[in-house]
Amino acid sequence: MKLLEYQAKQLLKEYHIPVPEGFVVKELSMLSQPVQHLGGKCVVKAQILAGGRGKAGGVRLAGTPKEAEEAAKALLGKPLETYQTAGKGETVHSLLVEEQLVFQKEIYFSITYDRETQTPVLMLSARGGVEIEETALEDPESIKKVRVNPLTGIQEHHIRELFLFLERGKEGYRSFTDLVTNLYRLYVERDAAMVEINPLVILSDDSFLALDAKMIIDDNALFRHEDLVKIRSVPDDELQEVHAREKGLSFVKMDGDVACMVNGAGLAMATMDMIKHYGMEPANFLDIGGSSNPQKVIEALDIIMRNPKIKVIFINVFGGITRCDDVANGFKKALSQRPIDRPIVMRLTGTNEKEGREILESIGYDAFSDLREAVIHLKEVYQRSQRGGM
Amino acid sequence: MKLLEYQAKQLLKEYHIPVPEGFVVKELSMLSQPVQHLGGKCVVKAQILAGGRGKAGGVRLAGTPKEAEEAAKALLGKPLETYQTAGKGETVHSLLVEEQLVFQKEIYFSITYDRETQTPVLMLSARGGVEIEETALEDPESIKKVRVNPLTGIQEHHIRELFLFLERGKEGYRSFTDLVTNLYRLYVERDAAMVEINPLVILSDDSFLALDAKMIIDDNALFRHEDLVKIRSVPDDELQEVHAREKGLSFVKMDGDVACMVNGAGLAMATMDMIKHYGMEPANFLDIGGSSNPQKVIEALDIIMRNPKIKVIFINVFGGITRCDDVANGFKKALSQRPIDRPIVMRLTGTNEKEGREILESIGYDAFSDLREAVIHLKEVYQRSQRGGM
Amino acid sequence: MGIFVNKETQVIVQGITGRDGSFHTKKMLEYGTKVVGGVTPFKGGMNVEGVPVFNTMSEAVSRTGADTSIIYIPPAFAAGSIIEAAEAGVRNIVCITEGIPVADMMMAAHFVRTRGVRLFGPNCPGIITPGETKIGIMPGHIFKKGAVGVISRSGTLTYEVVHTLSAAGLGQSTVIGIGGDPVIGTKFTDCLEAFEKDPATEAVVLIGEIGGSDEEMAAAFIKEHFSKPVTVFIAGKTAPDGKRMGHAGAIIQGGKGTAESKISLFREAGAAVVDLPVDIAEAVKAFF
Amino acid sequence: MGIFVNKETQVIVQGITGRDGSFHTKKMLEYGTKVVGGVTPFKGGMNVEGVPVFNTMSEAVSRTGADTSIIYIPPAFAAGSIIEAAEAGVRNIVCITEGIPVADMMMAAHFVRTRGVRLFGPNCPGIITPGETKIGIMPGHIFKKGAVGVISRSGTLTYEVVHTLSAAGLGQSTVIGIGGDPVIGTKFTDCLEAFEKDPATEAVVLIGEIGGSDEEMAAAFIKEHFSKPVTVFIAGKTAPDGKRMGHAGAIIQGGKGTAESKISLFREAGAAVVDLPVDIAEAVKAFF
Repeated sequence: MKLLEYQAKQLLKEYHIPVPEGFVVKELSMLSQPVQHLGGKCVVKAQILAGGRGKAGGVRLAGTPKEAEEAAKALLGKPLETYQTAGKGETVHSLLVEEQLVFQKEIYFSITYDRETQTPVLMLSARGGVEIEETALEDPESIKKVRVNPLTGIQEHHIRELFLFLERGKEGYRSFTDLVTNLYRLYVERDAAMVEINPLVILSDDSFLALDAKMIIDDNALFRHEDLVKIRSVPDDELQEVHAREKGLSFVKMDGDVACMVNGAGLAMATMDMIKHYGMEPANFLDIGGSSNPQKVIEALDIIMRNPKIKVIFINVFGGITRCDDVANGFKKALSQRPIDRPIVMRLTGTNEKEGREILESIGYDAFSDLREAVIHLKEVYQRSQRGGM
Repeated sequence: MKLLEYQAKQLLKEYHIPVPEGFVVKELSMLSQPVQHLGGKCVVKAQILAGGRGKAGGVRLAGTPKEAEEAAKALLGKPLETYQTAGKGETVHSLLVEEQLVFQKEIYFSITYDRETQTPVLMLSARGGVEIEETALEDPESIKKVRVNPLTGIQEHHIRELFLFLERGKEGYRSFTDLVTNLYRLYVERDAAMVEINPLVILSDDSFLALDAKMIIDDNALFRHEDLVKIRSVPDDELQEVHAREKGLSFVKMDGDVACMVNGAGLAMATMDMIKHYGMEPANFLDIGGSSNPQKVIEALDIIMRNPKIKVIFINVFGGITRCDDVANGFKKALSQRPIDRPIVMRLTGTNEKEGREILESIGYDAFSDLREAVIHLKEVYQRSQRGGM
Repeated sequence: MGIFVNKETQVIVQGITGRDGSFHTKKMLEYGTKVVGGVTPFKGGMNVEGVPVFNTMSEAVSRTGADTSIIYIPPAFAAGSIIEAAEAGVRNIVCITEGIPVADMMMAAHFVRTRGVRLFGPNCPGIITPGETKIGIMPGHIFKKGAVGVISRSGTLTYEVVHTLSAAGLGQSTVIGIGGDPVIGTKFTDCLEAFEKDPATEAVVLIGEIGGSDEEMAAAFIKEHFSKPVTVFIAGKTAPDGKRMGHAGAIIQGGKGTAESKISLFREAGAAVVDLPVDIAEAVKAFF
Repeated sequence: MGIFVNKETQVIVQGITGRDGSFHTKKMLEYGTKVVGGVTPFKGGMNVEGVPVFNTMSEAVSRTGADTSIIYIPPAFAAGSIIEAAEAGVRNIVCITEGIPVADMMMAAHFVRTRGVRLFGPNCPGIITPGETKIGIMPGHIFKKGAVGVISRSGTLTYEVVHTLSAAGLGQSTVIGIGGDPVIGTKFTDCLEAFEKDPATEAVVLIGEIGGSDEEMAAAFIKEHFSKPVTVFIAGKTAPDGKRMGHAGAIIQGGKGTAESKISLFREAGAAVVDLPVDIAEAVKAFF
């Protein structure tokens, strides 16, 4: 779960990490007071979840209240398109209006976890305000990584190692230590998968301040962070995925026109790969999971059918825990609730295969046993539908 | 550092651990309001650091305000003698006046650390209100110990194992879990060497409450608990030890009349053992430590001389880090500040022995090189002083 | 033979009275697995499918002498159960649970290693040595005793592959689902090391997917230390950047962990990489 | 020969620019110890007695290839320094610091064990293999190369004993101060195990004291596994119950850990127990 900048900064404040003075503005009418409070000069920042906001004009400096109003008008309620919004733009529902700050230097700092060593990793780069992936390509030497053993937690020498990398003498060390210690505590206590301060700025008194903040909470840990779940906002393009997850399904929309529905993530990926291999394009990833709940099949077909682009539907089930008859029953029920006007190719094998086939036959459907045969047939049906569509 | 009961309970409250409603009373005039608030019935508990208070009459039930006043009068400002106060009694400077509670059952619970496994150990016994050492002797089967790996911290299964030992079904499990979790957090965050809840009582609604509380803070960790240092109280018989520690000395008073002053704890113990072996009784343990500060020698002689009982003084220094000339200089300076009217036997060897001896000679003192010879001479001097004294 | 587990392995089921725990206890017993005990707090004294239930792992282990546990515990408590099992003294832990918080798993994974305990998963189907023991949730009937070792990050895709192997007459020595999470215990390289030493294993099938770098390490290991033929399939060639494909660990991040890069490393290491999972049996057959 | 450390051992001094650190760096160099580097944060680039100073342990280890560190760091930071050293990859850590909080040491002691790193101390004088290397604060001139291994919980008492041993012509193979704290790394039993295997060691002197149960375990170990003659002295026969005798670990608690009980266990185990530390040399001589 991603947090908006102002939400992340609220958490930073709770953990005593310095951030600029700022106000959240959700309506234009709320703007004047904060701007006045900040003395007319301010930064107006569009609050969206997608990255790349700065380059897309989502962060605007205002020297006067009038400029602030213009900036706010240009952003609030409008979609903001960045390189991460996949050509659609994300609507700006709120603004963060902050003081303008003067600083000596900007750097990059983040805490994520490193899959290889299975430890939290602190990452610092002398290049602040630049995407870390870009830095990694252009100037990997400027990045310092320090891994923290999860059994001992963060230690003074981890922080020292990062700070020494900045080559600044001792000035600001206390401030940096406090910031990193508190941020690590936040990372652990709030189950962050990632917290990124970019840029982290060094003020004239050598103290450190988080000028921007990005934060992702581990979805698996949301059960112990009800306060965060309450403030959750979902970007438009992830609504479907989040909705699917609530139903116990794993869904990712793709650009193709061949829908698929599979039990198991690995098999679902492999099924997409086979669709592609046989010259078609998958319309989605969809894993109905390992359990035997017919309702899931109904929900899954429902999600698939929301995509008007799809030409054919491929159902691939290898029964293990999932029982073929449960899938067939769900399918039958789904059809009874809503007719499906696209061709459906099915592959059904494994646990209770026979019972499943019987149910399918009773509603006039057939299924393959062999995956390759099924996909080859899918291809024929697809080509027929293409011709039919032309 | 030991905490008084009411201080420990204040910490328990901060960690959301249920304790009886209570008030601290330091003067008789402060008594009536709390007693009234508690409805006349209350428990009046003498606040001393020594154990064994209950059996010594330091905890009194009062059914009426009058009884409460009588109890308070009998305790406040008076010395309370328990089996731990070595025949002297500890003055009661404050009382804890608490509500009287009805409970189903009392048990014992503590968190200390286990030297052998080097882990915190949770200890529970079905016999509440009884000293754990006594239980350990009489009914070891009634004690359950669970060790917690310091790298992972407390886990639900540790708590479960303790709770199941009570054989109570599931009732009260939530309350017990909260209590143990919070107490463990307190133990870790406040660097407790020991926290003991005896008795821990189970109320009629199956919830757990700390009826009494004992707590010792790790002296080595006091630097990070300034708030606790501020409320420190020292029992009369430990005043000298605490005073010595502040001067960088390790001192323990004993009952004999042969004072000693040694560098190094092991050698100091061995020196006492030798004194005893040769038929004398050591008056103290005194380790001046490993550093070479002449001031320490002055402080050490000062502490020794506070004991009017001593007949002779034995100084035993094996120079390593400690330099013999530093010791001799300190000794010389101490003598110049105050004459010492007891015989002094010295053993000096190791680093800068020659320089040390020269300094001693300049003030008319001599020193042995060999420890055994020194102690044998000490014995002669001691016997002479005995005869002289008779 | 096979690796890690065999017919002597004695198993405790953690969460045995739950829906999944009791169902799979039955299935494992039917397969012949030595399930000697189960644990559900406050249900000690019951029995499930004739298997005694204990309140704690330490009790279960000391009473039964079990050396292995399998965990069907909800995600909020699963990492704690792993630590409990390790403290109780088992040598192997199979964690089926999906959805454990990453922070919990980092702690548990590091802790079991300090004890020298082997963890499989979490978010995995378990481990099976066909004809000997099944410690997991896989459908037992598709497996066949034989000489092919199989390691995979996925569940059903493994069944698919094993099914075609068995159909082609290629039995399996041991099949391990190492799990689809970003933080798991036993990795591909650990399994390869064991397969290398196992005389019953003559060839290995490795089923990887996008995300992480376990396949990259496996490829390096194969290149340097592995002498038996390896057939590889990597799922997720069509997966987009930045999206989790069902498994929490199946995500390409900033262009890292793509199927293409993994495939090319395996090719360099001398493994046979197939384009489709349905081609695996044929590719393996070439080695026999 | 001797155990754990020898003339090849390469040492980093943590806290080298401090008063004690720099003083003992000089003393160790004079003794012949291979001190190859030091660490003091923000003082990297300096040198102390010709030894280069680094900012961090990881830098110091990677630049020098040192396998051992010795710690002169104030108590508030010493446990962190132990963890830093272990993470940097040394094999042995000698911690001189006295007064480290118990909670910090429990964490550090467990952590170094997970890394297979050997810790001596804290609150110890260090370790010396006479004629080869001295990694500690002991006065080097009193030691003499020879066949007696010495292990002790105390500092000056060890010097006292070694002094009489050397005077009696009994040189030492290795002398180890294991530390006077309740939580220490290497224990008596670890040293006995190593002395048993060390051909250069023909007899052992063990100097224990009241408190804890390390002597009890040592006695059991001697009884079961130790073949060389052992001479024992236990300090603290006159110590009262419940009082710490200088060392944080030297405390009799509830009648446990007395000198008498330790002595009787050693006697049972077949060790020669002497009444006075000054009797040790004579007792040891009986074995030669």
